[in-house]
Amino acid sequence: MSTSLRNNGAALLSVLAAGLLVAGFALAFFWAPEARGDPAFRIFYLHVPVALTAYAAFGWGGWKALRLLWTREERYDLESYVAIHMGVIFGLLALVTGSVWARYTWGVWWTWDERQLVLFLVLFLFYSAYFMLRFSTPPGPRRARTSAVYALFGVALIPVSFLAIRLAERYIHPVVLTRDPKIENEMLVSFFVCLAGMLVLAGALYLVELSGKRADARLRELRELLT
Amino acid sequence: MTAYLADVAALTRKDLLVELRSRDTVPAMLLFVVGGLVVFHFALADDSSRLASAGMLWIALLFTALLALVRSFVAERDEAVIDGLLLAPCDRSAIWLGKTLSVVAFLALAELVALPAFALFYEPVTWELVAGVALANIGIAAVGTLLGAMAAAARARELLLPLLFMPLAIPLIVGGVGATLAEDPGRYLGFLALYDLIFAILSWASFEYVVTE
Amino acid sequence: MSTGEKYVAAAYLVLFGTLLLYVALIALKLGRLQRELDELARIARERAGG
Amino acid sequence: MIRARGLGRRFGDKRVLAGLDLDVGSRELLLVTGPNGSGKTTLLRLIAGLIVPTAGEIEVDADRAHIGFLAHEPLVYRELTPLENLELYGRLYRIPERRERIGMLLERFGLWDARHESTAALSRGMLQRLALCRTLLHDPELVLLDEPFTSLDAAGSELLLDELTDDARRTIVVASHQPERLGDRPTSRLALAAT
Repeated sequence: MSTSLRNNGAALLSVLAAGLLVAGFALAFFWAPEARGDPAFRIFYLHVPVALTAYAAFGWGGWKALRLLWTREERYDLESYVAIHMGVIFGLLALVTGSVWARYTWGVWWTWDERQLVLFLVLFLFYSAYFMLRFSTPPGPRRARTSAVYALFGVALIPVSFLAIRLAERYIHPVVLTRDPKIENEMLVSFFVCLAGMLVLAGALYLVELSGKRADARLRELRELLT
Repeated sequence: MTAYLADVAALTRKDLLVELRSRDTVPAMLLFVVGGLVVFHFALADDSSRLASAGMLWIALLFTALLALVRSFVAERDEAVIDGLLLAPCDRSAIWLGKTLSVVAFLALAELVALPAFALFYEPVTWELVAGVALANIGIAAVGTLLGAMAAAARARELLLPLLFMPLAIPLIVGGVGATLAEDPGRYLGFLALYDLIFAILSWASFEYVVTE
Repeated sequence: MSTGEKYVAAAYLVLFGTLLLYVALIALKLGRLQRELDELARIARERAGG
Repeated sequence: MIRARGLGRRFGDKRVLAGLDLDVGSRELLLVTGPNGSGKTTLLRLIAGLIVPTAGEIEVDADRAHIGFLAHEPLVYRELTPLENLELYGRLYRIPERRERIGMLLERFGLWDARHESTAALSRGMLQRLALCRTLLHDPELVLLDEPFTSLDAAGSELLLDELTDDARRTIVVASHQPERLGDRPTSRLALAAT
C-alpha cells in the first residue's frame, strides 16, 4: 500500500515537473525580455535553478542524516544517501552549465572568478569523498552514522566555503568583478517557475531512485530467506 | 565538569606517553615538513614572490598535519584498544578531545621547527602567521581527529582520510594564507576562529556516533 | 542562430542528455531487478514443488 | 540483569546472530557455547554495548561503569607499562583509592614484578592476566568473559574463578569452548548454533 503510494508520488511529481519546466522554459524564452542584449543570459534560467536544487538536495540529505542520528531508524540512511546522490548529479549539471556560460561570457571553460562555480567544485570534491567513505566502509549501523555525520559536515561546509571563497578573492585578485543585470518582473516570474520545476524534478528523481534502492534491499532480503 | 576534564587529561597524557615511547609520529613530521620546505625551493621559479612561498608553507603544514592525523588512531586501532576506551564510563567525546589536544601538541612541535626553517629559507615570520598557524592547528586537529575515527572503520583508511579531509581543509588554507598575506589579517584570523568554533562543536558532538558499531 | 543562442542550446541539451542517461540507467537497473526476481521466483517454485 | 528479545546482528550481508531470546538473572553464571562463528563474541559485544543490534532489542541493568569485559584482545597499550595501563583505566573508571586497588590486583595476578616492564614484552599468559586486571579493576557487577581460558595456565584459571565466584555477587557471562575448565560451579547454559 505505502509502496504504491510512493510510486504514485514519483509519477505525480514527474508530471508536475514536466508541466512546470516546459512552462518555465517557455516563459524564459518567449515571454521574459532579453537581458543586457545578451542572448546567452537565458542559461541563467537553467543554471541557477539547477544550482539551487543541488543545495536543496544537500540540505535534504543533511536533514535525513540528522534524523538518522536522532532516531537511529535505518531507513534514513538510504534516504540521506539518495538525496546526496541527487545533489551530486545536480551539482555536476550546475558545473557543466556554468562552464558553458563561462565559455561564452569570458571565452574560457573555467574561471576562478565565478564564486558559485568554485563552490560547486569544492562541494563536488567533498561529496565525492562522501561516496568514497560509503563504498569503503562495510554496510551497517556504523557506516550509516559515519555517512550521516559527514553529510552534516557538508551542510556546515557550504556556508563556510562560500565565505572562504569570498575571502580568498581578496588576496588572489583584489579586483572584484561586479555584474548587476537589471532583473525585470517577467524574468523573475520565469525564473521562479523554472526553479519550482527543477525542485519538483529532483523530488521525482529522488523518489524513483529511492524505490529502486528499496526494491534492491527487499530482493536481497528475499534471496536470504529463500536460500 | 572537573571529572570530564580529568578524563581528557588522562587520555591526552596517555597519547603523549605513547608517542614518547614509540617516537613514530613526531620525528617523521619534523623531517617531512623541513623536507617539504626544501623541495618547494626547487618547485618555485627564481622570481617567485613572497606570496608563493607563503602558500607553499601552508601546503607543507597541511600535509605534515595529515601525517599526524593518519597516525592518530593507530595505537587504538591495533588490537582494538579503542574498545577498552569505549567500555570505560567516560563521555566518548572526552576521547575525541584528548586525542585532539595531543594532535595539537604534535602539530605545535612540528611548527616549532617549520616556522624558524621558513624564516631561514624564505621570509621572516610575522606574528599574524604565528596566530594563523595556532588557530589553524585547532581546526585541523578537531576535524582531522573526527575524520580519523571515521576512516578507521573503512578499508584503505590511510588513503581515505586525506580525501575526506582535503575539502574541509580548503577554508583553513584560505584563512591561513589570508592571515599571512592580506593587509587586513584580522578578518582572516576571525574567519579561522569561526571555522574552529563551528567544526570543533560539530566534531565534539558527533564523535560518539562514529566510533560505535 | 547566434553564438550566444548556440551556447544556450548547448546548456539546455546537457540537461536533456543527463535525463536521457538517467532513463538508460533506470532501464538497466529494471532489467537487473527483473532477472533477479525471475531467479527468485524459480527458486520459490522449486521449493513449492519439492 | 540481561534481557534480550529477537536479538540479531548482521555485518554487511553476513548474519551473525538472529532471533535470540535471552534472560540472565542477577548473580547468575551463564556459559555460552558454540562453534567458531556462531556469534559468541558478537553476543558479548552486544551486551557490553560495544555494538548495537540490527534487529530486536537488548536491555542490560548495568551501565558502563559496572560492566567488566574481557575481550579477545587484552585492550591495553603495548607502548605503556602494565602499571601505566591500569593507571589510565583507573582514572577513566574513577576508582577510589586507585593505587591500592591496582597494586592489590597486580599482586594477586602475579604481575607486580613486571609492573614497570614494557607490555609488548609480556608473554601471552601475562597479557591475559593483565587483561583480567583491567576487567576486574572497577569491581564490576556484570562480568563478560570472551574465551578467558585461552593462554591462561591452570593457576591463572583458578585465580580467575576464585576472584569471580568466591562471594557470588557478580553476574557473569562466559563464552568458551572449554566449559570443563569452569569446574563444577553452578551454571546455566546457552548453546549458539553456527549460522
